[in-house]
Amino acid sequence: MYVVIWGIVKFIVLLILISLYVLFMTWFDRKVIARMQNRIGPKLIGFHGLWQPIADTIKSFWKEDVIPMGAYRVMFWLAPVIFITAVFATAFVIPFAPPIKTSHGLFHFSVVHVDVAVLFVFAFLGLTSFGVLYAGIASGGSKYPYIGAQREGAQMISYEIVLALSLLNPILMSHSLSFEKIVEAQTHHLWFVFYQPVAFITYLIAMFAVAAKVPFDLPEAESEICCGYFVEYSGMKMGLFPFGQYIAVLVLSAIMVIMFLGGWTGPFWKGCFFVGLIWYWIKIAFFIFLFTWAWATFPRYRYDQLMDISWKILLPIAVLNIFWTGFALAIGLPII
Amino acid sequence: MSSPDIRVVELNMGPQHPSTHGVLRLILRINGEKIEHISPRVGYLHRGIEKLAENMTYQQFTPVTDRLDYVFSMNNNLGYAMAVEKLLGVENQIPERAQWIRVVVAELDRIANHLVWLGTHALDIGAMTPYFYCLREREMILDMFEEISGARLLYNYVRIGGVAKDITPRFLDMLKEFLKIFPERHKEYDTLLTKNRIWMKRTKDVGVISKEEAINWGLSGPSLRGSGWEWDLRKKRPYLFYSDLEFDVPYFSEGDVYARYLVRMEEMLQSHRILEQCMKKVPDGPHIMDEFKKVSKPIKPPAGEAYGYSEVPTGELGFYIVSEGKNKPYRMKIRAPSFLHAYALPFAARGYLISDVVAIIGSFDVVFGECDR
Amino acid sequence: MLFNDFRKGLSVTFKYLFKKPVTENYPYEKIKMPQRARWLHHFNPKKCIMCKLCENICPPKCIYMTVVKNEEGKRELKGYDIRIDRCIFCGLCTEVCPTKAITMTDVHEFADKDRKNFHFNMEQLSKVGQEEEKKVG
Amino acid sequence: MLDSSVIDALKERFSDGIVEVTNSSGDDIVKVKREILHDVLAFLKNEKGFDYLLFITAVDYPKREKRFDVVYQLRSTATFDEIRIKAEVGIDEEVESATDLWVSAIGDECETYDMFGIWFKNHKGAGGEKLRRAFMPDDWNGHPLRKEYPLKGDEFSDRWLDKYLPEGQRHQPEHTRMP
Repeated sequence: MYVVIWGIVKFIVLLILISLYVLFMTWFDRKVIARMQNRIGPKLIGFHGLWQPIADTIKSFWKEDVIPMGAYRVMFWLAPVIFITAVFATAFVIPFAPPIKTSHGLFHFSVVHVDVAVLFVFAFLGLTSFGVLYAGIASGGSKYPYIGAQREGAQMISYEIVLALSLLNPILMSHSLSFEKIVEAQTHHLWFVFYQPVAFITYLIAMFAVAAKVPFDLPEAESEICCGYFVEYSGMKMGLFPFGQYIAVLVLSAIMVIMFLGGWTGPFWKGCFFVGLIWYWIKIAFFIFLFTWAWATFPRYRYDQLMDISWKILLPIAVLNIFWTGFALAIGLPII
Repeated sequence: MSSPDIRVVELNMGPQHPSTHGVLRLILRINGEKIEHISPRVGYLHRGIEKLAENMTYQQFTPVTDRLDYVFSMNNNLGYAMAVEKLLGVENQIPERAQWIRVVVAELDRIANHLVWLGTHALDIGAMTPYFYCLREREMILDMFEEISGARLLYNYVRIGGVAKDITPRFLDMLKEFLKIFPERHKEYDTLLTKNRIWMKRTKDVGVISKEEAINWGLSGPSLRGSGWEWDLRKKRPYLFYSDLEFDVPYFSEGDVYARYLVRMEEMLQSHRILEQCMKKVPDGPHIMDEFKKVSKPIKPPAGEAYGYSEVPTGELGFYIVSEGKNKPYRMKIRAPSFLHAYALPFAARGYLISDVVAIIGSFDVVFGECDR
Repeated sequence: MLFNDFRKGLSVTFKYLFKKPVTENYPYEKIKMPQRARWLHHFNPKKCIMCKLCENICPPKCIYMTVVKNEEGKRELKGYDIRIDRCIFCGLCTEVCPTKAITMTDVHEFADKDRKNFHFNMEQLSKVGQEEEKKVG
Repeated sequence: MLDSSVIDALKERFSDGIVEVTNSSGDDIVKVKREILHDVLAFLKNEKGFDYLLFITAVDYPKREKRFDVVYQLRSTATFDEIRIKAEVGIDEEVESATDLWVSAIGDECETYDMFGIWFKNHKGAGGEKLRRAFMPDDWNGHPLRKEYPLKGDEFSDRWLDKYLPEGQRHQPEHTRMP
């Protein structure tokens, strides 16, 4: 009973936090990109337009909800729900702060604490592409969503493999699938990024692709296939797709920080909860900023080039890297 | 077993599409993402400008030429004015100061057009930021044009026999400031795009047009120079005083989107070079020939016909005017480079992917005010 | 260096993060128009000599001039309407006017939801410039 | 100005096909018979180096017996000379298409057909498409650049649009008309 109540409380807190985060992120993206482009950005509502996302949300709730005539209605409704549920589920296992010791044992700042958190995240990240595929197919023969969904499907398959293979290296080195244990392993050594720079880079590239952000935002390339899979959506149903994307950005950044950058460990004041919290979020914020920064700077890859990068460059490198890690671990090279 | 016909999907790109630069409609037949056939449909912005010309006096038609390619209105005015002057036989009597102003505004307008082109082309390929940087510099040019002509986009400034109004001292100050700033700003776009590996991957070996094809397809301007033709009307058939100015005609033999991009980037610098040479000496004198000073006085060219052309940023803009000795043209045909470029698209984009079609449209700089007329 | 092109591009955008935006704060700060700005017409009926040059030169034919003969047999300007929705702001009417009865002002904020409000008659046109002066003064 | 060798060669090759050689504002104009038009163009392109087609258009003279002039403007990439070929075409006569010589003729021929109603025989567009209207809708009546075609429509000229509009929206846009 205690566990269930705690779970529900944690879930509600997570829901509120994530919603606030997404609202803030829409403002942050617009403001930062505007400043990078020598513009002002949102400025009218609230302090420097800080309430703009709330106004936008209210507006999108009041918008007319258009369902195309030829759409498969059930699937059309289901697609954003599947997408948002799957993305949201990945956030369940992400620790939002370092664990603290209580009388009942360790208290974890994640909705569910599982020992195979990495597997959990990958299972649900894979599910998100179903939401997108459904959205594309359910739009009733509309061709742009269809192409967008095709792209998303191919992109997800190619890059999830790279993503998982890059994460295998820290897992091999820490002998664990649990985020807390992986972070703990990095307190004894240097951060894994120093042992595994190649895996770090492959993960970084695959991260952009899995989150479908520039320069890999092909499923929704607005200048080619006019926003791709959610062309036919309107109102809040449409808003759920970017909402989910922002959560994916957060989750992928958090995994990046946990796996390669030592999570909440920092160079000094080790063990202090608040210092660890600040370290943790500074690192995550940097990667979230990196997403925005790349959005403002880079053009977009082409579909075949995207596949080339995944299957011809990243995948062989990632596989070779695993061999190297396994070899080094087996013979006990001092680099580990 | 699926027959090949089932695999081919017909996709309607446009007339409302973010990157067809206005109202181009392309009916793509795609196999997967590969283009099998393109059928371009134009005419969604057709306003019957050629019919209007037959019912307007020569002076009345000048503001209408603004509406051809609204991104470089000055050059349209200039092309029209030169065609009528050729018909009248007064092309050698334009005052020196008017010629100077014409060259300056034409080159400024060329930079302005290439800036818009660069921004939108980058936006098509996914880079968002160059657009805003480009418009920032274009704003300076528009301010200059507003200072001399009173309008920001549709100037109605270059008239038959000269220009409408004399330039002001403030214009010269603004021009000096712009010339000082522009090269470093140009470098920024260069840093963002030219050597970027994504940009190169997206544009190199895409939309390759050979030298013979380029001529056969009727391409002109930077699109032709990207295919290896060193062909600039300002050099080959110098008008105004372009023969006295030093400038290079950039050309690349690759013929792909990247080559056309490089041509336009280099052309901006060459225009800057021309402007700096112009700034050395500002001739005095009248800004318009005396007989054309009054707009209400009718122009009656002798019966005959003339084809006047000029090098505008997109290519060769020509006006074929047939006169019957009245104050209205009997027939006016506008040779619009965009129209020919739009009809060259099915040949240029065949066999590439959907994403490449967008890049190729952008590289031709098709604007539909001019294409549809 | 690896990814040198990316690094350079990123540095350009990052540099602008700390620069002052160039955006004009338009509706709150009015733009200063140059002297030659071609916007809404001002018409002075006292100066008009009813030569109809402006009506003839107007490319979209949006100027309508009504001239009638009064009891004394003299020509009299009855109406002078401009349909601003069709006007292309080319400025030819002001150029041909021999007495500068019609001029163009820098009044550019006259957007409206109804097309009928774009039929400017003589009284409205003659007030155009003055209103602006009052606002400024 | 073109040197006379090209025109002499034309006269020699198509002795009685050349109707008239004139010059206007420095442009050379050669008027030929409609039947040999395609041969003249092919001759100029293949043997005289006029390999750049600038435009194709037509001029309407309604009072003449054969009312249209089809105009071809050619340019040589080597010497930068220009020549204009004209041919008189009656209202129900066809012209041999130049799309086998120049791809750039596709758009111009579509436009000339659209605007004047001159049919180009053997026109082959991209992928073997047929000659169609370039600007106007496919079911448009009339050819706008003919002299008898009115400049402005009357109040019924938007009627063709009605069959595309849903019930209740079938009204004429008010702003397109004079008061």
